[in-house]
Amino acid sequence: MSTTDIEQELTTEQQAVVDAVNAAAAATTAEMSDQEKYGVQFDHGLAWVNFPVGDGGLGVSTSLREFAADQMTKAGLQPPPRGSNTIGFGMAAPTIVAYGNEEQRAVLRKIYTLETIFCQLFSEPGAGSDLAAVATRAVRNEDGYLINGQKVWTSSAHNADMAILVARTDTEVPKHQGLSYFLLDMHAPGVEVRGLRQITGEAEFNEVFLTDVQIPAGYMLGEPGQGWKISNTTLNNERVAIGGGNPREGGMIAQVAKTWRDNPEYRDPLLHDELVRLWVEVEASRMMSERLSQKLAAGQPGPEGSGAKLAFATNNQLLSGLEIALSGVDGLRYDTYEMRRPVEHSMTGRIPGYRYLRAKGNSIEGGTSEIIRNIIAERVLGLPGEHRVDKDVAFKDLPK
Amino acid sequence: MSTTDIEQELTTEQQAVVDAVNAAAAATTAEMSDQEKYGVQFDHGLAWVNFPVGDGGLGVSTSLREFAADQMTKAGLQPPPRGSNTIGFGMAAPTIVAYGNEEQRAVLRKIYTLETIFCQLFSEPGAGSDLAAVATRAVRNEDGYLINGQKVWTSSAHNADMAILVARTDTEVPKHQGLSYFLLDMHAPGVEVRGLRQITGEAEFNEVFLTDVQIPAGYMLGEPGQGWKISNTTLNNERVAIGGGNPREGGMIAQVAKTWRDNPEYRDPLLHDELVRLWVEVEASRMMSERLSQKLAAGQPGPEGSGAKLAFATNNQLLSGLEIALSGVDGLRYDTYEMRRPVEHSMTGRIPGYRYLRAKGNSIEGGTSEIIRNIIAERVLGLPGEHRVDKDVAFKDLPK
Amino acid sequence: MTDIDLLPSEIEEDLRDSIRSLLESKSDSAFVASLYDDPDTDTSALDAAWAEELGLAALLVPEELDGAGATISEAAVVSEEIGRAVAPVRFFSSAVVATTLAVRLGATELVERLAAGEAFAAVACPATSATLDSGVTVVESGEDAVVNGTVPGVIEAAGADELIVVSGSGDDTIVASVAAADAKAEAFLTLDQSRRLADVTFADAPARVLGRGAQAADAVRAATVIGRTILAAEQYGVAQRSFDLALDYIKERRQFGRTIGSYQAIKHRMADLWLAVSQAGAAVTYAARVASAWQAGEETIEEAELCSLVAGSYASTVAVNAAEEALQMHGGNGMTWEFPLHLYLKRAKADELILGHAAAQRRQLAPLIDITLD
Amino acid sequence: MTDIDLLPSEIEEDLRDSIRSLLESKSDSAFVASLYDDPDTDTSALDAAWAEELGLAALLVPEELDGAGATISEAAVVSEEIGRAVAPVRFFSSAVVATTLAVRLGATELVERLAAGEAFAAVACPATSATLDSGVTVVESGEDAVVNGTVPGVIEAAGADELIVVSGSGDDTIVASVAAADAKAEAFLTLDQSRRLADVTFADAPARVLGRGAQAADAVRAATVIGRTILAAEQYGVAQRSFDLALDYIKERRQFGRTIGSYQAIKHRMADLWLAVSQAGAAVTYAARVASAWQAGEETIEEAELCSLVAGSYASTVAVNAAEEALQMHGGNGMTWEFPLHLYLKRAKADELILGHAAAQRRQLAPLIDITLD
Repeated sequence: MSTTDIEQELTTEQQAVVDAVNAAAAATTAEMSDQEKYGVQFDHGLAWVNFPVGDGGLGVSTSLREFAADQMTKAGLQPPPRGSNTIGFGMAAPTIVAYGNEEQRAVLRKIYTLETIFCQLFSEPGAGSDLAAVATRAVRNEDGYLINGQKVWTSSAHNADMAILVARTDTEVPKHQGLSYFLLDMHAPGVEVRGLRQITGEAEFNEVFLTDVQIPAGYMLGEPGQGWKISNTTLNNERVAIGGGNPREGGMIAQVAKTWRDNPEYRDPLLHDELVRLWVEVEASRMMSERLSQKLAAGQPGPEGSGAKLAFATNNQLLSGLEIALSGVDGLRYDTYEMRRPVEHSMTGRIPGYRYLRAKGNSIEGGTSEIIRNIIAERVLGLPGEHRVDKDVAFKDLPK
Repeated sequence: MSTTDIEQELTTEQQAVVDAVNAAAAATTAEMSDQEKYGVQFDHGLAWVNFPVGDGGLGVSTSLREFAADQMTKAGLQPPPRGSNTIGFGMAAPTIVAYGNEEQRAVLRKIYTLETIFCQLFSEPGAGSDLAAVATRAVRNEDGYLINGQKVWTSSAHNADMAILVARTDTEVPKHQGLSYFLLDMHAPGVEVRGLRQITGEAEFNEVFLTDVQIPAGYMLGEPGQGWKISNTTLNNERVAIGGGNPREGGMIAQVAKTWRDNPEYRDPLLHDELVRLWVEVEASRMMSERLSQKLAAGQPGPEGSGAKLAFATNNQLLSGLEIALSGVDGLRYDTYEMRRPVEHSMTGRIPGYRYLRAKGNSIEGGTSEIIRNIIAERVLGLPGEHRVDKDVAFKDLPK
Repeated sequence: MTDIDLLPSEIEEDLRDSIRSLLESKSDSAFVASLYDDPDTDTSALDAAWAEELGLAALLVPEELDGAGATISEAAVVSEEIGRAVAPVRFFSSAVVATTLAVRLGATELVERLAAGEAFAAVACPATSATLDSGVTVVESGEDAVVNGTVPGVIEAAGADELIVVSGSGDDTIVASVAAADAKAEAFLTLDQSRRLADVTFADAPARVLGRGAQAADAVRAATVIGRTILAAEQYGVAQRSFDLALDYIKERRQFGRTIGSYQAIKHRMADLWLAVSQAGAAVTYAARVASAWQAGEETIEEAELCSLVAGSYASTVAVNAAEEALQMHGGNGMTWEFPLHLYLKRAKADELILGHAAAQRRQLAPLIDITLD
Repeated sequence: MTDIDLLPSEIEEDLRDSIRSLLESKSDSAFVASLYDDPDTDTSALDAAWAEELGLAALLVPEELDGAGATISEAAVVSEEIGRAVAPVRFFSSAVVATTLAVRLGATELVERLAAGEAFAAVACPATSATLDSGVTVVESGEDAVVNGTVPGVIEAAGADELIVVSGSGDDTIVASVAAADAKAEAFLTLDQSRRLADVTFADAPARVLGRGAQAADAVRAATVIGRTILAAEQYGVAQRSFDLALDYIKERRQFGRTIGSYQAIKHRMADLWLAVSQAGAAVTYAARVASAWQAGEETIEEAELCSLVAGSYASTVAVNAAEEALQMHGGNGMTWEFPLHLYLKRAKADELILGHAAAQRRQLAPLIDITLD
C-alpha cells in the first residue's frame, strides 16, 4: 500500500527526495567506510527527510519518511541500524532539531553516522512515574553548570558518548518550572556508570552517578526552566509506533503455544482453557492494533496505542506465568543468575523462568500500567485528572 | 460456652436479671395477649437489659443480653420476634435510648410490644454512599418543623408507623453540620410511600415522598445540627454481627452445588473448576468469619467484618452467574417479573435468574463494595483518606 | 490470509444510521421494558419496519433471489445496533441463521417469503446448544418427513411461521422445515424478554426436507459460523452501549462533592473495561470482514470459523462484564427498573449462553489453532 | 465436625518469636540472595540453628521417640515464619514430609537421626508432582531392595543424607530408604534458589524397605496431607510478608507529591489483596488445627485432607498474586535485585507448583465435597 505506482506523477516533495537519493547514490563509492556512507546520506538530507536542510533533512513532510526509505533501498543506499543508537535516533535527534541552536545541532550528523551514541538521563530513584520530581541539581557557575545527582534506568549508559539530561536549575519555583534540559558528555570527569542488577540476575540498565560534573553553558538546550516542556517532546517521541501487520500467534504466545505442543505430559484441561483464552486475548489485541495502524494510515489517529501497551503487559505476564506450569519440573530450572550486561534482551531466547521474571517489567517500563490507565481514563474517556498537591509549591518545600 | 454453670456463683448483675425474670414470669398469665406479655417483659426491664431502668432495661452490662435471653427461655418468657420490627429493634431503639428525652423514650415500650413499627428515612436519590448529602429540608415554623423531600431504599415503609429521619435544618453550613435527626409519624398528611421496583421485577424497598409534612418540635432527637453524629450511631448499630458458626456449604454455594449435582447434563470441566474454586473461596471466607467471631468472643475485635461483606457480595455474584450456565436452557427461564411487594426476600426460594439479578444488589446495599474497600484501606490498612472537596463549603454552595 | 480492511465503509455507516434511527423511534428502552410486563405486547409494527420497510430481512439474501446481497460485515453492523438498543428484533434467528440455511439449501420459496418479511423462521435447537442440532427424530419419505420430539428453549419460536429442524451430522445430516401450525411452540417467561424462548413439541409433525447429506452439513456449518459472527456483533453492541451508559453516568453523578468518575479506582476499572470493549469491537469487525471475504470466495471457511470463535468467545464474556460493571457503577440506581441498565444485563447474560458459553467455544477453537488437549 | 479454635495459643506465639528471631539473625534477605550468586554458600550454621539448637527437626517427632511431640498447628507456625523470611531451611522436606513417613512407618533409627538434626532426608519425587510417588523401579528382597530410575527435580535432595523412595499405590505401596552415597543427586540452578532442586539417579541402588502395603499407603497419605498443610502455611507466610512489604512501601513512596498509597486504585487493590491474604491465613490456621485434631484422634483424615486441599489450593494462588502485586506496587524498584521482593516472587512461583498446582488440587478436592465432573 505504501509503494507508489511507478506510473503515477510524483509530487514536488517526492521529486525532491528522489533527486536527493540519486545524488547521494552517485556520491557513494564502494570504498567508503560505513561511516562515510552515512555521512553522504546525511549531507544529502536523507538522514531524516522531514528535518530542515542542513540538519540531515530536506524539509519535506514527515509522511515521506517511508517513501524515502523505499527509494534509498531501491538505490542501494543502506541506512545505519537504528538499534545501534536507539536513544540518539528516537529521542535525542528530534529534540535537538526542535530546540537546539546551531552549535548543538552539529551533533545530529554524528548521531546519524553512529560516531556519537546517546543515552537518556531522566529517571531518578525518586522520580519514576513522576518525572517532574527530578532532584539532580544543575548549579550555574562561571564555567557553565555543575551537575550533581543520581540517575537510574539508563540503558546503554556504559556504551554512550553523550546523554540527554534533565536537571533542576531552580528549587524556588514549583517542580515543573525549575527543570532545564542539557546535553552531557558521558566521558566527562565525575560521570560514573554502574550496572543496575534486575531480578533476572542481569543488568540491562544502569545507574549513573553525577558528581561535580562540569557542563559548558552552551550545552543547555532551550532556556532555563524549559526542561519539562522539552523532555515531554522527547518522551512523545519515545512512544513506540504500534505495529500493525503483526503475525498471528507472534511473540510470547508463540513461545507458550510451542511449550504446550512440546510438552504433552503436563497438559491439563484448566491450563488448556487458560492458554486458549490468552490466545484469544492476544489475537483480539492484535486486531485492535491492526485497526489502529489502518486508522493511522488513513490519517485518523486513534487512542488504542495506550490500550495495546496495557494489554501487552498483562498478556505477557499471564502467559509467562502459565508457561512455568506447562513445563513441569523444567519450569523451575533457571539458566543463569550471573550478573551480565546483555546487549539486548529477548523474551524468546531463554527459559520460562527468565521470561516470567522479565515480563514483570512490562507493566513498569515505558509507563506503569497504573499511569497508562490514568492516561486512558483522562485522555481517551475524558474523566477528571487526579488531585494534585504539588503544582503550586516550590520544589524545595515539597515533602520528599 | 455462654451458659453459666449452675453451680457457679452469680454476679450481682446476673442476680438482678434472674430476679427480673422471675418477677416477670410471675406477672405473666396465660390469658394475656402477646402484646400484654411483651409489655410485662418491658416493664420488668427485660426488653434490653443494658438499657436504663424505666426504658425497658435493668442498667446492666451489654454482655448480659445473651444470659438474659437464656434465662427468659428457661422461664418460658417468649420475646417478640425481632424480624417484625427490624428497624425498631436494631436502629431506632438504641438511638432513641442514647439521644431521646423522656417523652421520646416513651416510644421504646411500643417498639418492644410491636405496637409501633419503624422504618428508616436516610438515603436519598442524591445521597447514597454519601449520606451527608441529604437534601430533604426541615424548616422551623411555629408548630415545629415542615419537612419536604424524597427518601429512597426504605424497607417496610408501607407497614411502618414511625420513621427515623435525617433532614437538613441548615444549608448555610458545611454539609455534615446542617443535618438534624427526627422521629416522623408515617401516618401524617404529606407522607406518600411508593414501591421502588427493582430489576428482579418486585419492590422490596420504597420511595417515600415527604410534602409539607408537619413535625412537632418535640420530635427532634438531640440538638439541631447533631443529625450526622446521631445517624452514625444508628448506622453503627446496623452493622450485622458477623455470624460465626455458619455451616460449611451454606447459603448460595449450597444452592449452586445442588444445581450442579442435579444437572449432570450441563457439566463441563471449566464450570467444574470454577464451582470448586468458588466453593474454596466461600469456605476460606467462612473460616475468616469464624475466626472473627472467636476474636470477638475473646474480647478482641478484628477488622474482618468489612472483608466478609466484600467477599459475600463477590462470591454471591459469581456463584449466581455460574448457576445460570450450569442450568442450560432452564437457566434462562424466569418465574415472574410481576411488580410485587415481598415480605422478605430469600435467595434460595426462587429460580437461578432471580438469584443472579438479586445478587447484583449485594455489592451495593449496606455500603457499596467501593465504599467497603475505602473503609478497609483507610481503617484497617491505615492508608490516607480520599481527597475531600465538600468539607468546608456551605451545603447550598456545593455543586449538585 | 488476505489483507483485511478494518475501517468502516460508507455503506456500513449509512446502514448504521438507518437502523439506529429506526430503533430509536420504534424500540426505545421503555418499549423493551414493556415486554417484561406484557409478553404479548404487539411488535408487529417493529417487525414490519425492520424486516420489510428497511428491508433487513433480505439483507443476506443474494441479489439473484431478489435480496440485498449484502456482506456479513453489513449484517454485523445491523446486529451491533440491535445490541446497542437491546431491540426485540428477530434478525439473528430468522434473517441470519434460518435465512442462511434456506439460501444455502436452495429453498427458494422459503427464502422469498423470508426476504419479503412475510414470514419469520426459527431454527429449532435449544438456545444454549453449541450446535444447531434439534435432537429430535426425523423420518424421511422422499421430499417429505415426519418429525417427533421436544426441543426446549428455542429462540423466537413463538410467532415464527416456519420451524427449521436439523438432525444428524456429516453425511447423515437432514434439514427439514415444519409449518408453525404443525408444531406446538409454548413461549415461556425468559430472563431476557427482549429475545423470547419457547419449548417446541413436534408430534408426528409433517415436514418438508430442505436438504440432506454433505450439502446440508455444509449449510449448517455456514449458518453456525455466520450466526456466531452476527451474535458476537450484537454482544459487542450490548457491551459498548453498557460502557457508554456507565461513562455518561459517572461523569454526572456526584458523591462526596466530586463526580464519581473522578475516583481513581473507578477510572482504572473504566480504562480496563474500555480496553476489553475496544478489543471486542476489533475482533468482531475482523471476524465479520473475514466471513465476508469467505462469502466472496477470497477466504477459507476454516479461517472464518476460527475468527468467529475468537470474536464469539471474547465478546460474550466482555458483554456480561460490561453490563455488570455498568450496573455497579450506577450504584442503587442500577438496581432499579427505571434505569435501562437491567435490560442490557439480562440480554448480555442470556446471549452469553447462546451457541455455547465462552469455554465451550474455546474448546471448539482449540483444534483450529493446534492447541489440543489430547 | 469438632469446634476448631482459631486463635493462637501461647505456645505457638512463643515458637513464632523464637523462629522469627533466629531467621532474622541467621537468614536475612542478603543471605538468601547470596544463594543465587553462590549456590554453594555454606548453610550449615543455619541448619544447626533451626534443626538442632531450636530443636525443630524433632518438632513433629512424638515424645516417646524423644521428640517434641508438637502439633501440626505448631509446625504450621514455624512454616509460616519460614515463608515470611523465604528462608533456605529444609523444614518442609525433611522435618515434615520425610519425618512423618519415618515416624508412621516406625523407622526408629532414621527418626532418631533426623530428630537429632544429625541427618536430613528428602522424599524422591518430582517437586511438581501432586503425589509423593517416585516413579522408579523398586525390587524387594526381604528387608532390602534395589532401586533403579531417575527422578527429576527432587526438593532438597542435594545435601540430604537419606533419600526416601515411594513406589506403587494401595496394597502395592513400598516405601524404602536409600543412603545418599548410593544415589546421585545433581543439584541444578532453580528459579527459587531458597529451595533447591536436584535430579536424582538410582542405578542399582541398595535400599532398606521402611514399609509396604496398606500401612505404607496410609503413611504416604498422612505425609501428603500434613505436607500440604505445612506448605500452605509457608505460602501464607510468603503472601503476608509480600503484602506487608507493599503496604510499607506505598505508605512511604511519593509520586506527584502524594504517597502512592493515597491513590484510590492502589488502595482498592490493597483492600482486595488484604482480604485474600486474610482468608488464606484463616484457611491455613483452620487446616492446621483440623490436622492437629486428626493427629489427636479427634477428627477424621478425610476432614484433614479436605481442609488441606482448601488451604493448599487457595494459599498457593494468593501467594503468587501477593508477590506479583507487591512487585508492581514497588514500580521500578521491584524489578531490582537490591529490593528483597524478587525472593518472594520466586519462592511463591515455585511453591505454586509443589504438590500440584491449584487446579490439580481442586480436582483432588472435588470428590471430597461431592462436586464431581462425571
